[in-house]
Order: sequence, then C-alpha cells, then structure tokens
Amino acid sequence: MRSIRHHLALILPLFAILFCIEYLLVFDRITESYENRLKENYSLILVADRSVKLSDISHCDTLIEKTEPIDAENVLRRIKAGLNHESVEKIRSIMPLFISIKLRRYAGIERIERLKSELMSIAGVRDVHIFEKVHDRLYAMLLFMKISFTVFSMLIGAISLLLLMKQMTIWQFEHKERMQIMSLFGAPVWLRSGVLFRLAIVDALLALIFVVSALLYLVNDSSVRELLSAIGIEPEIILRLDDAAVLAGVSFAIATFSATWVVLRFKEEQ
Amino acid sequence: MRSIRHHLALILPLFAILFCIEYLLVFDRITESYENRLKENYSLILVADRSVKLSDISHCDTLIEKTEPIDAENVLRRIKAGLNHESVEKIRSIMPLFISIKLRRYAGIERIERLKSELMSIAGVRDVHIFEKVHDRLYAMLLFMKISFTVFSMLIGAISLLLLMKQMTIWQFEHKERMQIMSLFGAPVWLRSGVLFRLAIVDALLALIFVVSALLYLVNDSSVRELLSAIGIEPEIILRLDDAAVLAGVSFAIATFSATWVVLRFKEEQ
Amino acid sequence: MRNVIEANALKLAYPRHEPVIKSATFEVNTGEFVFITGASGSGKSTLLKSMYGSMPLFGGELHVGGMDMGSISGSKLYKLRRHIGIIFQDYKLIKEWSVEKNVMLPLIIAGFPKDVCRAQAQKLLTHVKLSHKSDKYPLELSGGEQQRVAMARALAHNPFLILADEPTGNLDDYSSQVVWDLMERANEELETTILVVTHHIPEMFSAQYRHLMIENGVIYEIH
Amino acid sequence: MRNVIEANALKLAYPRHEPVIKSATFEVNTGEFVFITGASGSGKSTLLKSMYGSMPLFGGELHVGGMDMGSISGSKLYKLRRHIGIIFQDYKLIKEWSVEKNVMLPLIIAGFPKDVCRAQAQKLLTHVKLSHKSDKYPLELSGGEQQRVAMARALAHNPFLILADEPTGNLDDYSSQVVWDLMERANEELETTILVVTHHIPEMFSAQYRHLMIENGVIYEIH
Ligand SMILES: Nc1ncnc2c1ncn2[C@@H]1O[C@H](COP(=O)(O)OP(=O)(O)OP(=O)(O)O)[C@@H](O)[C@H]1O
Ligand SMILES: Nc1ncnc2c1ncn2[C@@H]1O[C@H](COP(=O)(O)OP(=O)(O)OP(=O)(O)O)[C@@H](O)[C@H]1O
Ligand SMILES: [Mg+2]
Ligand SMILES: [Mg+2]
Repeated sequence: MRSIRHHLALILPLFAILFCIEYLLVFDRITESYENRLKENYSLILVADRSVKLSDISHCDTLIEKTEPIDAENVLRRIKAGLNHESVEKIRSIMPLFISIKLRRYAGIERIERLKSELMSIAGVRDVHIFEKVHDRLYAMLLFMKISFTVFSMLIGAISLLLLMKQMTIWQFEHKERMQIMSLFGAPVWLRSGVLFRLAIVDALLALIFVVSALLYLVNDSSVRELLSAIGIEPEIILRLDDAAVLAGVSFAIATFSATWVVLRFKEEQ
Repeated sequence: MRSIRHHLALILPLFAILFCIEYLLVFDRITESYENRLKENYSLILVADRSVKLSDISHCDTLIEKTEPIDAENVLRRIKAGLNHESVEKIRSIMPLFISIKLRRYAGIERIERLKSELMSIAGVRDVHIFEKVHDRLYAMLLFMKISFTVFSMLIGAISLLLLMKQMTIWQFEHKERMQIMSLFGAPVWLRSGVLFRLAIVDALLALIFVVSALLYLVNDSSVRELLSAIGIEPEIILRLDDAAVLAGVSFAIATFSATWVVLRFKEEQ
Repeated sequence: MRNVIEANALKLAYPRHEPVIKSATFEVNTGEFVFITGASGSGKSTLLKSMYGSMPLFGGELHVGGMDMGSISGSKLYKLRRHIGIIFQDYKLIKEWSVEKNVMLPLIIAGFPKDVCRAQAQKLLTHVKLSHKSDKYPLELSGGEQQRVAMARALAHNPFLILADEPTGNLDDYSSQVVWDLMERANEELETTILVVTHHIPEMFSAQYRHLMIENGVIYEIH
Repeated sequence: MRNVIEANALKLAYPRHEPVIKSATFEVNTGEFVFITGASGSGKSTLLKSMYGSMPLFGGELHVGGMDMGSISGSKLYKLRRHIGIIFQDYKLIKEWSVEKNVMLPLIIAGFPKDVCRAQAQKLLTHVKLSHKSDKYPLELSGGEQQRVAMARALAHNPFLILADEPTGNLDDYSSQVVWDLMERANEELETTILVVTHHIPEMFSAQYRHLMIENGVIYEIH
C-alpha cells in the first residue's frame, strides 16, 4: 500500500507533464489546421459596377488568392418565375456585379479591415461584405483556449516539478541513513543508489504507458470522436508516433535526473 | 531558502487548486451566457405559402418562443429601383412568406433537426433554413473546452493533493522526532504541533492572496480584456465576491486539514 | 503520600512477542535511590518505559506518583510526565534545537517565561560542565557530551522522579562522577526519587543504596 | 608491509571550530591491540573518523593501510573502507534492514553470494549470542543487543583493521566479556589490528596491551 503511494508520487507528476506536452503538441496542430480551414471558409463579397476589371481587384492586395464573379442567375432564378422576360432582363442589366474573393491565408480581423478599405478605394466598388464575424470569434476562442491550456500546462508543470522535488526530498529522508552507513562501509555509488534508479526507471516506464493508453483510449472513444468531429478535428491528430518518442524521452530524462539529483546531493555526514 | 521552498510546497498546490476552482466557476458562467446568446442568435427562416397561419407554427413545438413574418419589402427594395410598379406588385404577390422563428433556448443540433422536420410536415411550408452551422461549432468548441478544462483541473487537483500529501509526509519526517520527544516530556498536543498549524494557516492565506491577485491582474490586463471581448465575454465574470469566499474557505480547510492529519497520524513510538 | 512507584505482579510484553517482564513486584518510596541491573536484553529499559507510560501493561498493576498506569488517560499521563525527568539510553535530544533549548524543554512545557528557562538551563549546563557548548547542536557534540545534556534536561524542572537509563555508559570516570554527584545532590536536597539502570554501580554507592536485579523476567531485591 | 597506522603531527578540526586533535604522532603495527582513552569530548571519536576517511586532515599526515589519508581519492577510500571493520559509538545500524542483513552488509558490499553472506552472518550472530534475533529489526532490540549486532557486523568480513568506539558502553559484564573475547580471538587468530576507544579497559587486558591517551588534543603513550 505504502509502496503504491510512493510510486504514484513519481508517476502522477510525470503523467501530468507528459499529458500537458501532448496536449500542447496537439493544440498546435489544431490551431494550424483551423487557420487553413478559416482561409478556405473566409469569404468576402464585393459589390461593384460592371465596369470594374477583375484583374484590378486581384492585384489590389497580395492576400487575395482568387476572384470570381458570382453568377447572378442564381439570384434571379428565384424571382423570375412570375416576371416577364423583359423585366428580368431589366433587372439583370441594372444588377450590380457580385465578386467573390478567396484569400491566401487567414489573416485576422485587422488585416482584413485594411484589405477592405483598399478594395473600397478602387473606383466603381460599391461595397465589400465580409462574412467573418463568427469565424473570427471561433478563431479568438481557439486562441483563448490555447492561452488557457498553456497556463494550465505551466501550472501543472510547476506543481509536477515541485512534486518530483518533494518525492526526491522524501527519498533523501528515506535513503540517506542507509546510503550513509553503506558508504561508511565502502559501498560504491551504484550499489547504494541502485534501488533509487530502479525505482525511477520503472516509474518512468509506467507513466509513459499510462499516458499512451489514456491517449489511445481518447482517440478511440466514440463520444470523444464525435465531439472532435463537431469542432472539425480529426482524432488522428492526437498521438502520433514521433510524439510518443518525445514523451518517452522526457519521461526517462526526468526520472533519471531525479534519482541522480538525490544521489549527487548525498554527502557523507561528519 | 529552504523555508521558502517548503512554503512553496504548500502554497503552489493550494494555488493550483484554487485557480482550477475559479476557472471552473468562470467557465460555467461563460457557458451559460453563451447558451443564452446562442438562443438569441439562433435563427430559423421558414419559407411558406401565404396561406399558412402563424399560430399553427407557434404551437408546433414548445421550443418555439416567437414567430415573426419577415417584411418582404426589404427583399424587394433592392431590385425595385429599375422595375415598374406593376412588376414589383407582381413579384410581391407571388413571393413566398418568410417567417423568422425565435427559440426559447439553445437546444443542440439534433433537437433542431427534429423541429425542422416537424415544421416541414405543416401543410404549405416549403422550406426551412437553419443558420446554425457555425454557431453550433462554437458551442461544440465551448463544450470541448469545458471538458478539457475539467480534465486539466482534475489532473491539477490530483497532483496538488498528492503534493500536499508529500508535504505532509515531509512534515512528518521533520517533526516526528521532535514531537515524539516533546510528548515523552508531557507536552500537550497544541504545544508540540503549534508550529505546524501556524505554518499551514500562513500558507493558506498566502495562497489565497496570490490567487486573488493573479485573477485581479487578469481581469485588468488590457490584452486579456481584448481577448475576452473578442469571444464575447465580459471580464467582470471573473472573480466575484462570493467566489473569493469559496476560495478562502477551501484554502483554509485544506491547510488545516493537512496539519491536523499530520498531528493525528502521530503516534508515540514504543 | 503513597509510594512513588508500586508494581504488583507487573507483566510487560511487546506485541507479538514473549513477555519481557514476567512478574515484577516491588515498591519505591519517596526519596529513595535505586539501582536496577540485569543482563543486556533483560528488560531494564522496558521496565522504565512502563513507568513513564510508553509501554502498555500486559498484566498486573503499576502505580507511579499515585497514578494507575494501567488505566491512565492521555492528558493525565502528560501531566504526570511533566514531573518526571528521564535520561534515555539513546539520549533522545532534539536535533534541530540548540543544546540550551534542549535543556529548556521541560521548562518550556511547564510554561515558564523564556528568561527563567534560559537561566535554569545555563545553571544545569554549568553543572554538567557544558556551558561552553550551549549554542551547539546535539550532532556537534561527542557521545558523552550528549549524554550529559540529557542529564541536564532531566534535572531542569526539579522532577519528583528521575528515571535514568545507563546515564554514564559513554562517560569517562570524571564525567561519571559529576553525573553521580548531581543525582545524589538532587536526591538529598530535594528528596527526588531516583531509579538508575546501569551496568556499573559506582563503588561508593553500592552498599548505601538499594539494588534491584532483573533476571529471566523477574525482579529480585539484592539489597 | 608498512605500519597499519602512521600518524605524524596529525591535526584534526571541525569547520569553524578550534582543533580537536592538535598533534598526534604515533604508529600502530600489524596485529597490535591498542586501547585509546580520554575524557568525554577529548577527540577519541574524531581520531577514529580520520582513520576511515570521514574527517579531512587539518594538518600533518596520516597513513592507514599504506594509504595517505590526506590525499586519498573517492574510489580508493571506498576500497580501503571495505577492509576495515567499524563499531560506531551510536552503532549506525540500518533501520529498514533485519539484524541478519545488517551483519551481512560488508559481505554484500564485497560481492559475496547471498548464501555465503547469510552463513557468515549467522555464525557471527551466534558468537554475540543473538542468533535468535536475526529476523528482528534494530529498533526491536535493546541498546546492548544493538551494540552486539554492530560488533558482529564489524567482524563479518575479516577486516585487517577494527576500529571500535566504546563497544561495551551499553553491555553488562558478561556481554562485555563476550565482545572482548571475540576481539582477542580475531587479533590472535587472524592478526587483525584492533583500535578500541573505551572508558573502561578490562582488567585482564590492561597490562598486556598498548594504551594511548588523548589529553588537551595531544596523544600520549601510556604503555
Ligand atoms: N560534527 C561536529 N561539529 C563540531 N564539533 C564537533 C562535532 N563532533 C564533535 N565535535 C566536538 O569535537 C570534540 C571531540 O569530539 P569527539 O566525539 O571526538 O569526542 P570523544 O572523545 O569521542 O568524546 P566521548 O567520549 O564523549 O564520545 C567535542 O568537543 C565535540 O563537541
Ligand atoms: N520495540 C520492541 N519490539 C520488540 N521487542 C523489543 C522491542 N524493544 C525491545 N525488545 C526486546 O525486549 C527485550 C528487553 O529489551 P530492553 O530494551 O528492555 O532490554 P535492556 O534490559 O534495556 O537491555 P540493554 O541493557 O541491552 O539496554 C529484548 O530482548 C529486546 O530484544
Ligand atoms: Mg536498555
Ligand atoms: Mg566519542
């Protein structure tokens, strides 16, 4: 019972640290893919006189990837049912030109506002509609989440490190006397601190296994998959092979560092 | 130096616990206000024959709070400029009826789909447009955040508790011998464990002060305010007076509990 | 007042072990000076433990200072201990406290003001020839010095009963003499009752004072 | 082989303290049995510490087993210690280990197989009359029993040098005799060099063996 608690003391902070690392990795990916998607979805509709040249608009800003006139037929089809041909023609002739603009990348609201004013300054452009409010809010939310997670992660990291240090202090308390006495009888370092390293390595391995299992579980849990797909994230973004390698490295590094620290802190009493 | 580290060991986990509690409180409020906002913003547009009665639609589902015919003038104004009066009249007469529907509360996509099919089954209803995709995604994101924060918080809570326990174990190591000897000379409990309680109370107070300061700082930081307003949250939602009371209670309860635990665990050796 | 110590068919045992003391019947009157001897592991320290309530009785009766040690409650036990001076076989000094504060311990517990405690501690440290070490910590002392600090602590609060477990085991002849003199003085001047476990009864005392011996778990009165 | 111990104007001091040993010049030959006495706090334990490298030299020279203790490096020191048997004044038994494992410690360090270690430990525990306590833990033993375990541990690996600090301070006459006999046997049969710090040189030895005394930081040869 006591030994389980002692293992936990190392495993849990390691677990937390690894979990946070993975979370931050995943979150970077999510943000990236979201930025791509926002670019796709982001639409500006420009209302202009028929005299405006498409190329003028295309060259107005490097941000613009593509311009496309919108087929006005769509707009008319709905109402032309009850109108005579002549009226429809008339409507068509006076209807403004609708141009859809695609952006190269998502660029944040300020940049877009600048683009808008640039476009407006082109002669003949009557209006620019930006359909971005909600997208921008989504992006802000994502940013907020990212910052929050970073804060949380730092917090977890800090407590975890402290917990590790505490565990090392306890190790010191527990092993100091024994190591002291063994050293007085000439025991080499590896003999008197072997127990510690064995403990550390085993715990690092266990923490790693727990994190990977937890993540695998998350990836395969149907409700998690649903939730992720609702916000448009592929579950496969979680836990890639190179992530696992990073986690393994961190886990073993921290564990052996902790044990080494205790061993190095050991000084023979006078 | 050593004593600073020892204070930290109690203050940091307390801080983390309090921070998480506050975060969860705030997040509940955010979600609530978002649900309200979503309800407001959520719009269904129903396209129907002029023969359809509004009351039929209103009574179709309890979710519906309000139905409003949309003024078709808006739609026509744009195109009527170049048309003669007669044509416009004609268009108006054959144009379908547009009805905006307001919901009582935000209800998730499935419930809305059911509502839609109910509405569609009413005679004369031609089409129902739901403008919710992005809103729904926002809500899903919010849910995702909430779950994530809960996971993070639980993790922090767990490590923090463990850290507290470790600190208590260290206290035991450090104070056991002294308490033992004092007890053999007849020192009453309060005398031999006074140090512990003083330590615990001071740390609880410090943790509380740190959390409140951190939150006050967050509330008043301009970039945080900007970010929050970008996602439509009033900064005042963070840190209310009753929150502070809860935090104070939790902090002191945990600290005195820890000290008491150490004191009660104390047994005279034989 | 009743006898300071009254043991009646006293039986002592550690949990899951054979009884260490099988039967002890004896009494010690106020102001007596008693030596207890016995082979290593015969139960001398165990017997002392029972007298300050650190060892539950396995059978029989034991009264110390009029208290029934078989049924004494926590707060009463603490009160009793505040009037006993103990020298433990392994000294039990508080490592984090200076020598002076260690000697002050029983006075701090009794609630005396700081300066009274300090003056008394200084007086006793002088008696055991350690006043120059009062600012040191126990681990900076030699074995014999630690033993003498324990002695000073046991005398600090003028207890009515002193229980000393091998108080001169790590002392040279001169220091031993200092310790024996102090005990004798307390015994004569303050009528302090004294129980000493030792392997070497000083010659000058051997005829004068009582001598109990533990053998095979039974206590015998030698003289 | 050179002398087992050679001290030349040896000076020992704790950091920020007056020197404890001001000048010690003496040598101990292979197979000698030497008693060291001195008042409490005179520096006997400190002198022993310097001999197993637990105390840096403040001045002078000290050679132990041919090693210069003033410049000995970590791994060589450990090697040296593996061939010394020490009985500490406060025993220094490992609390978490059973009595048997404690006695096995020097053999485990030497790398002997488990059963060899166990057999040797059992033999020595029998010698100090504690074979019935081999499964107990140190805190379950009386003071004198712990001291005898420390004795058994010091002899377990047949060291070329035994350093004993007050090895009979907590022992009755019979147990003391057992300890002295064991030391004498090791000394005679294995030519083990033995240094004993004690306040009570047993009478049968007092004429026969060398006797050094520390007074005011200086070592004198009594006989
Ligand atoms: N760690 C230490 N730091 C400072 N001073 C110390 C330390 N250990 C011992 N001393 C001091 O050094 C002196 C010699 O101590 P040592 O333990 O060698 O005495 P000793 O001869 O063994 O006495 P005893 O017979 O009482 O054991 C003493 O005055 C003691 O107070
Ligand atoms: N905590 C314990 N648990 C179990 N057995 C114990 C414990 N303490 C002591 N004993 C055993 O009880 C017996 C008596 O121990 P005690 O310490 O009273 O002996 P003692 O007479 O003081 O011996 P010494 O002169 O060696 O100090 C011994 O056999 C010892 O092994
Ligand atoms: Mg004893
Ligand atoms: Mg000494």
